Amino acid sequence: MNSDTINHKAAAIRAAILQHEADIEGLDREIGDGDHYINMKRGCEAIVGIAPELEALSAADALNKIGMKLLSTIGGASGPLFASFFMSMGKTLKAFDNITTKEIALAFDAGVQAIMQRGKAQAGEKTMLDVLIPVSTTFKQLVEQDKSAKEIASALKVVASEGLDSTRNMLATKGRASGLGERAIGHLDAGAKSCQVMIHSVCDLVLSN
Amino acid sequence: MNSDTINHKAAAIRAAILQHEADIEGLDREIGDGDHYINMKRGCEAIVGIAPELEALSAADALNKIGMKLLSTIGGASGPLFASFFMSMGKTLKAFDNITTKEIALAFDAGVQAIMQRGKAQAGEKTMLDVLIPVSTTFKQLVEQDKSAKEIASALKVVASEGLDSTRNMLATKGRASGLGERAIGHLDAGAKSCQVMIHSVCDLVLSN
Amino acid sequence: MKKFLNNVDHMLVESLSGFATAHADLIEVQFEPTFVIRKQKAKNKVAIISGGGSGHEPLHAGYVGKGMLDAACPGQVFTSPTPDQMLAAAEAVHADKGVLFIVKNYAGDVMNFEMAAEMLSFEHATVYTSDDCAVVNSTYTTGRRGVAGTVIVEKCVGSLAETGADLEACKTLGEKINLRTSSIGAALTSCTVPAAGRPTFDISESEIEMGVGIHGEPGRRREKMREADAIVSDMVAAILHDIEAKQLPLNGEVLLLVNGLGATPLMELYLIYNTAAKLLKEKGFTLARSLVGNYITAIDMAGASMTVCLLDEEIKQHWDSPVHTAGLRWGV
Amino acid sequence: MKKFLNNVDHMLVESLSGFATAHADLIEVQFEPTFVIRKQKAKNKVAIISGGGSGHEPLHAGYVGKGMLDAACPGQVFTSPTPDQMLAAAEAVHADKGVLFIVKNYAGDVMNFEMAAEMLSFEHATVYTSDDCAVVNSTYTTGRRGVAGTVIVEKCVGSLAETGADLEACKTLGEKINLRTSSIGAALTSCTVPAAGRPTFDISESEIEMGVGIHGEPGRRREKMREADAIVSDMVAAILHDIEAKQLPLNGEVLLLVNGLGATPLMELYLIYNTAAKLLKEKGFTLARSLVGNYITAIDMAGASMTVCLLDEEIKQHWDSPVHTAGLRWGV
Ligand SMILES: Nc1ncnc2c1ncn2[C@@H]1O[C@H](COP(=O)(O)OP(=O)(O)O)[C@@H](O)[C@H]1O
Ligand SMILES: Nc1ncnc2c1ncn2[C@@H]1O[C@H](COP(=O)(O)OP(=O)(O)O)[C@@H](O)[C@H]1O
Ligand SMILES: [Mg+2]
Ligand SMILES: [Mg+2]
Ligand SMILES: [Mg+2]
Ligand SMILES: [Mg+2]
Repeated sequence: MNSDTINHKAAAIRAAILQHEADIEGLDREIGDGDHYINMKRGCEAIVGIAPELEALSAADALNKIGMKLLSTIGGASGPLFASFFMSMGKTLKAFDNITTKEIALAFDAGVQAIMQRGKAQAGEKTMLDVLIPVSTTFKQLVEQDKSAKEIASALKVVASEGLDSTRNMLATKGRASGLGERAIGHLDAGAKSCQVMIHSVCDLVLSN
Repeated sequence: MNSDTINHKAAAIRAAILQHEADIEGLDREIGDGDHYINMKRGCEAIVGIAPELEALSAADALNKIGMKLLSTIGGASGPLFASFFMSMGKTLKAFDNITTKEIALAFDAGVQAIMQRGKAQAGEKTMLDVLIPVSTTFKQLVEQDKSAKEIASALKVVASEGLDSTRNMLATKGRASGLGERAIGHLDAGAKSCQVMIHSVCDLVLSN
Repeated sequence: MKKFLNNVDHMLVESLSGFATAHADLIEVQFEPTFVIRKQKAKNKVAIISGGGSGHEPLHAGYVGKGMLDAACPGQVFTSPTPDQMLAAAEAVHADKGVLFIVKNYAGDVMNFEMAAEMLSFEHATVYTSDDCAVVNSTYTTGRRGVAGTVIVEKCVGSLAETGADLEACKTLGEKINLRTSSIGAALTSCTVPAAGRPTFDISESEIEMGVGIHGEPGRRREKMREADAIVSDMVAAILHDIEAKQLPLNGEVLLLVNGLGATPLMELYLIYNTAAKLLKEKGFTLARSLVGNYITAIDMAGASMTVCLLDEEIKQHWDSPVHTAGLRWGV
Repeated sequence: MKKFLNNVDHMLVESLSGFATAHADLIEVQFEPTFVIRKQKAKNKVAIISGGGSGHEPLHAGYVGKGMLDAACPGQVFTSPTPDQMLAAAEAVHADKGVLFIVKNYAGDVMNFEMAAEMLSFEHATVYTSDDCAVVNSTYTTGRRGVAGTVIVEKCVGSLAETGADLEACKTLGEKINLRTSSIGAALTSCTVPAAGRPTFDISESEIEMGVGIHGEPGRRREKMREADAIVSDMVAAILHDIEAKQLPLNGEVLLLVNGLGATPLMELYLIYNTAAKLLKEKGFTLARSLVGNYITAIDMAGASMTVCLLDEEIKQHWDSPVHTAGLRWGV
């Protein structure tokens, strides 16, 4: 992984988020406050906007820079969470000279841990973590099993979608929807949807190589 | 005319106004501020409410009392105008011992003059006067011609309706609609409609005797 | 229609009772007839009394208090008060220097205050406000309507009266301010008169009413909805045109009041203010005083009005002087 | 959606620029990052900084000024500000006695202020407001939301800081007031987030959202629309229940704040106040202080919130002390 492929992925993520505007926006309107899509969009635009700067950096530094940029761009609940994710990924990768799928899996896991810490949340609370935690777990397992990048990408897409679907029948105990009690049941979580969309778009890049 | 028949007429007028709620309310919404029906209703209820007090009075005093009651009840543009009408009618009748149709026509005319003075308005300005002035003119003429009460009532109903219709294509130069310029054209005046409804209801009483 | 409401017929009394309780330190409300007076009756000054239909809150009851009105007479919603209210209010607050009525120029208000004035036994005078330049003044109309400029007139005349100035001086200042003040309104939605139960006019998502008054009367024109800057620029142009027509100077210090009509967020009002202030500065005016918020409303209308008052030292002094009312407060 | 708006992306900057011009005597607005500070930097006091998503105006920028906030950090509409804003604001206003953040308890606000605090080099503390009793506090939720009680906390803590009190004392007062304050909101309509372009939720003519927050999040329950007294009585009951649950006294002096959520006429707010005040008096409370109007809004939502703060001498003193901001002003 290098900063070139990172920019490539950022562009793909941005396109995917814009494409899912209606879904993402609608979900945060249903049980949130309706700004999640616009927050994601603002974040994506900012990252695509610093592509030239990122090019000059190592993958680790680029990810850290992305985290810092998101921190000062998104705001809301998702801002510090995604920022923590990328900053932690960057920090983890910094320790490695050679970055293979295995190191990426480790860094991804560190990112997810950072989100859990920042948001004081676990799996099962109807948040983005219900996509990210199972994806991270599967990612690590498949890397252990020496699966190919394409096999991993295919599998993670399935896990991400299952994680998203799992939020439907959860009570929300974190985030804005936690004020709703039973009324949150039956709705997917908006942040989980964004994560599923982003993971799908990155996996699709891998699959199309 | 005595205060008994006045109460009788007031009750009829109230019923007629309530029956034409939609028309009257709608017209003031179109080119006014939407309160004319509720103003008329409030006025009518107040007069019906003082029926016992009115019974003790002469026709002249009862009409004056009605005017004063309307003055402190209706408000808006129509309040002082109808108040002036009845107070002036009462004052005019006070001079007569015997009240026949002729005296009523004179008093009605004095009432209309009082409205013109209070509102500084003429015929043709898209107001209640476009019903009241022609009605008063015809009323006086028919009395001169010694027509019967029923003949007069029939004729005045026609004149009142014609007067109302005439407001449709007028520019408003008095009252709230005067701010509208050309936009007032095509709409009937709300106050003219109330007057037409009231005149019809009183004439119908005469006709059904 | 969805409103916090028990019974349309009791709405006014219930709301005024709440107003009385919330501001018991400041004002007193009387019923039958209805009027609002200062808690501490002022002495030895011209009594300033205003009034008009309800639905424009905080105007007028919200402006009763030290430095502004002595009394306000609230009518039914959008219906001018009746003369007995003005008479009772005058009786309660007159303080041996006469009574000045401040009346927005609407047929109903004019006639009811006129009849009150005719019956009044104290020395009295009336200032009519007519700042709405959407309505062209001509001998063929009732004339321009009084809108947000009324707040400026009430504030400054109230201040002058507090100094012990006489009736004539108060009237003169009121008329001067009225002359130097121009307003125009734009509505995005209609208001809903509670007793009517539905919007006064229909308007689509792609239209606005330009030159609207404060009663949901249709405005001068139905126009296409445009971006804020285009609307604001038309509003400023109408005001500049009016200032020119009155042969008043197109420069100097102004007070810019951007007023919400009831349902417009402050964020939008400040956005309007931003553009209006820029245009006025470009034209050569100095933005010396500002007021942004809901000061004279049309129940629940989404819309805004813009008012420009050409200041001079006297107006500025009376605008700045202490005022303590429910709706405007500074210096106390 | 119909709003006075040029381009959704520029709305905030344009509106804040208007705010800056209109209140140039009082505040200064900085961009990149965005924050609002007093014109006259205060000396030798704890710097009080708040912030949150925009769309709640006058909160928070409207409360920057003498006697209240030193700085406010406005985020995008309904989106908490980012840590760089808080850091820049703190840098601009710290005055050697530390920085106190006042933060409404929402995941986004909490995390962004937390990250700012972690990066801050000055002594600092944070008060979280969580007065909304519609959300039951439990270990299984993010906890109660901060709503209109935040205005009372900002006013009183701002006043205490002005006396030169230290960081600890300011934080203690803020937490005391937050504990003694309960709020609940009811919405008649949804708001429309400009960037979304349509109402956040659908609601029919015969329904209300009870226990709604200030972001158009759905409330605790969808209920049948009823007469105002029935709604108000439920709201008061929720607040009394909360006071009881907190084992605070069901008597004594209170401040009653009836707050409009953006599109509710003052007339309705006073009507709500009237009934709420009666019910509280019947229960044994004394209505010692009142505030009625739009103080923390949800863009253009029709609805209202009710807040009761149990007063004591300290809170009362700091509530009454002079304040000079765009949104609250007295004693100056
Ligand atoms: N404590 C938390 N831990 C993990 N994710 C969270 C937490 N709180 C909120 N989220 C995620 O953030 C999403 C909302 O983000 P966004 O709408 O951008 O911010 P906000 O809720 O402040 O409006 C939720 O859908 C949820 O997935
Ligand atoms: N100057 C006037 N002379 C005669 N009639 C008038 C005048 N001004 C208004 N009106 C009448 O009053 C009616 C409006 O009455 P109403 O709606 O009760 O009062 P307002 O216009 O104050 O809301 C108009 O339809 C018109 O007929
Ligand atoms: Mg959100
Ligand atoms: Mg009318
Ligand atoms: Mg009217
Ligand atoms: Mg948000």
